[in-house]
Amino acid sequence: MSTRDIVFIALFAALMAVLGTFPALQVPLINVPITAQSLGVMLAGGILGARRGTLAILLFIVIVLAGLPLLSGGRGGLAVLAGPTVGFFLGWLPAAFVTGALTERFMPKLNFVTAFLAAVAGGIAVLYACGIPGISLVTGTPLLTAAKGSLAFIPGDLVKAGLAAAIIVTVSKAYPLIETRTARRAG
Amino acid sequence: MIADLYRPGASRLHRAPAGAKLAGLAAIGTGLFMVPSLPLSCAAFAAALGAIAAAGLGWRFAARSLRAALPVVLLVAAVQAWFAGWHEAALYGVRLAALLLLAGLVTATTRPSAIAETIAWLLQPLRIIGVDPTRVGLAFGLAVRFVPVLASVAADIREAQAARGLDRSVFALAVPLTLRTLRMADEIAEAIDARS
Amino acid sequence: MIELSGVALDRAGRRVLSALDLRLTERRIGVVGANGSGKSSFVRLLNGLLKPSEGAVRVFGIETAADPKAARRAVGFLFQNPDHQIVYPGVAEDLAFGLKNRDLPKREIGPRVEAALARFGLAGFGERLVHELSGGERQLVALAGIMVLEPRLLVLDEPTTLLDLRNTRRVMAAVDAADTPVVMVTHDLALLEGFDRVLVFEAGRLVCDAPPTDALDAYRRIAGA
Amino acid sequence: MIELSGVALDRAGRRVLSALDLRLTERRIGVVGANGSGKSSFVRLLNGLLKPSEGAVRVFGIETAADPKAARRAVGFLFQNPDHQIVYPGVAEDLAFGLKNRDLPKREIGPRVEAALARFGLAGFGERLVHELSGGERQLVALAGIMVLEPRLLVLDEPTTLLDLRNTRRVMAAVDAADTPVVMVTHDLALLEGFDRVLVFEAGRLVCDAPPTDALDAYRRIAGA
Ligand SMILES: Nc1ncnc2c1ncn2[C@@H]1O[C@H](COP(=O)(O)OP(=O)(O)OP(=O)(O)O)[C@@H](O)[C@H]1O
Ligand SMILES: Nc1ncnc2c1ncn2[C@@H]1O[C@H](COP(=O)(O)OP(=O)(O)OP(=O)(O)O)[C@@H](O)[C@H]1O
Ligand SMILES: O=C(O)CCCC[C@@H]1SC[C@@H]2NC(=O)N[C@@H]21
Ligand SMILES: [Mg+2]
Ligand SMILES: [Mg+2]
Repeated sequence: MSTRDIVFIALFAALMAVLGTFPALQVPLINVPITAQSLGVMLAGGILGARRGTLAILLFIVIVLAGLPLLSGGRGGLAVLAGPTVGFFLGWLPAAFVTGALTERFMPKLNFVTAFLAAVAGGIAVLYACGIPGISLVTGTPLLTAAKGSLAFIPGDLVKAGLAAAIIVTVSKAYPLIETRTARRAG
Repeated sequence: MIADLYRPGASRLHRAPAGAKLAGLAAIGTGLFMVPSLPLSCAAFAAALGAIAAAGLGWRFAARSLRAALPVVLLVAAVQAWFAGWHEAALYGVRLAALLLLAGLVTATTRPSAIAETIAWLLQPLRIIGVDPTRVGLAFGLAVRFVPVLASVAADIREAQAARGLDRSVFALAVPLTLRTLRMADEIAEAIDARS
Repeated sequence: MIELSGVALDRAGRRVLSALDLRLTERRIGVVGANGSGKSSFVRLLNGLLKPSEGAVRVFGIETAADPKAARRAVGFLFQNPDHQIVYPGVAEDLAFGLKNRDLPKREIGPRVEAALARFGLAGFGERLVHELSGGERQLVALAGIMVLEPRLLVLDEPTTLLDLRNTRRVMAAVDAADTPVVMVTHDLALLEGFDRVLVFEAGRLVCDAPPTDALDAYRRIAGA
Repeated sequence: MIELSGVALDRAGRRVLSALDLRLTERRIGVVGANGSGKSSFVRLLNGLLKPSEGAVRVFGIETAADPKAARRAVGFLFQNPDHQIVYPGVAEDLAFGLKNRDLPKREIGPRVEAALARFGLAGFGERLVHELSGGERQLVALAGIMVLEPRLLVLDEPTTLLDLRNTRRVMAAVDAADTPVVMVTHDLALLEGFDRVLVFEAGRLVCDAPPTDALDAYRRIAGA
């Protein structure tokens, strides 16, 4: 991995931290916040690609677990692993990976629709599949209740996916990180 | 607020080894969950306030950390009050507040480069699967350094756009922010290579 | 055109500008001073990006604190780094962006964008990508993006620092050709030749207000050169 | 000290430098030219950040393509924007960064950092946070971070563009005091007074190589001034 990759990874981990300072809304039933950080997960995958995007999230997760208070509301430390958000928190990894992998697949012809699909597949489908079982595992809430409670995230996450798609498409035109990589590999 | 994750100083806490501070934080966190006792959590909370004073960070620091965390703490307490009663509510609320203060304290008194070294040291075993721990440490230090940079670049851009008659558009903020910081990252990578 | 009466400004609890009483009516006004002396803060008062902590700033009779939106419409602002100002990757779409914010009907936008590009020597650049342009071309795009909004006053905060001789000259020629009055902050004293009036700031105070030669002498003296 | 033989450089499939044959032995060497003419690419060849597509670059006898690590150790590189080269948020820890990369024993690092800070008028800044310093102070920190590594040659790519008169002078004084030879890219022609030799680039070619007065005349002519 080049120094450049490392800097990009650190940059998106920092972006996650900044997004954590936006005010977050706690969803009562399941005690998981609506947060801007899920937007960061989609962007990491969609802009950096699967490998670097996942590593950026991994770096952020390690930093949080090491104790830095970077989750919304200033939370951090190992206690996160015992909280109701643990499924989402760890699910950010496969979420970024899937968004990144799909974006790479669509790459030379990426457009708003395909970018949106990639963001939804990773940042909603895969993420909720990790997050909902997490809630019921930690709190003992029945799966169905956890799923119902998580419906509250859907509108926000759709907006974030739309926003992420627009940003990913625009950035990929102006500063094509993923394309350069595949082009280099081919050439 | 996030710009001062780390506050320089010369207190004993500042000088204590990063590894010890992180281990202490992890131990206290785990301990408070394994022994769910209200007096113990209150003691931890008081100790955290005392340590903040001893580190010379002042009551403003404590107030700011708590204010940021207050909504979460109150909500966690309220949920517990509803389902499990007042005692549990107090336990959950105080314990969370104590841990948040301690986490903020460790971060504020530990140089990013020291945390980076500790993480690099912890990851030594991963060498066998091809991970270079010093690179991970570097990534860590850079991430902490980028947080205030991102915040100030975002402020510059927001200002430039307000001047163009645009008050609130996340898209219009995010695109230049991403482009500018990606370009910056490219140059930083060069600068790091030039110094290694 | 610009009137400051009894203006002081605090930022983050510190006084960064104090005791400003000024009436500016000249066509070309320069602003110089050390890093941190308050130049950027001063020009940001002019379009309501910052509000005075004391006193009042009036631009064409608009009090900026009372109606910052109107002030921003009246004042076009160009920053040091064009990358901050340019939102879209395509040149034409970026110029159109500002006009859309003003709720202009669609059929008027195209022609106005074309006209602005032509005026800044950027005809044919409409479909180019901004990131493939040179620094000077980017700064011209940013300038066009502001002038297309037809401001009544142009404010420039160090617009040429990233540019070479040729590009600096291109941007300055475009600025010269503007028929609006101009207020320009710069560290490049040579650019202020031919200006009508130069303000020198030091530690938040206006320490000299004179024609270029005198003002620049004063500035050089303060800087110890 | 520096030797280029038959050097050409392609970037992204385009030739950005061609036909360079040079021997540089002077103590103070300036590099000027338009935006995009290849100045930054040229100086990046000197420490192996870029490798020539044709020919060879030798610095103190080290061939940069063959041993870029040794080339980087010999050459200290200062960039335009200090924010892009300071790795850690604290001044002292940033200076220590390069030394740690060189595997210096811990007890030697502290004193060397202190000495470097003192040399650049930054004594007492060790515990300050970089993002709270002024632009000029930041650039001095960046310079100290490079000089602490004791390079044999100092390469500067537009180190003063973001600075005012006073800060520019501080940085240039620090550069002047360096006993290593210096190669400096700049758009500020006044800074090249007293240099031994100036290279003018245009469209990837070296079009003039002369003492400052002649070279700057040539550059001004090319720029059409
Ligand atoms: N966003 C901000 N918040 C708080 N203080 C600020 C902010 N921006 C600038 N300042 C402070 O205000 C003072 C004046 O800053 P200003 O940016 O107006 O100076 P300047 O003359 O434009 O400097 P430069 O030549 O470096 O651009 C400085 O002391 C600076 O630290
Ligand atoms: N990372 C890059 N990839 C591909 N091409 C590049 C890259 N960087 C620069 N170039 C191209 O190489 C040429 C020379 O660029 P260089 O940065 O060396 O110019 P410069 O003389 O330093 O210009 P400036 O005064 O704007 O800094 C330009 O045409 C530029 O577009
Ligand atoms: O802060 C944490 O501990 C993790 C929060 C996870 C929140 C999840 S991410 C997907 C879903 N969408 C939201 O807005 N919030 C949840
Ligand atoms: Mg300024
Ligand atoms: Mg350059």
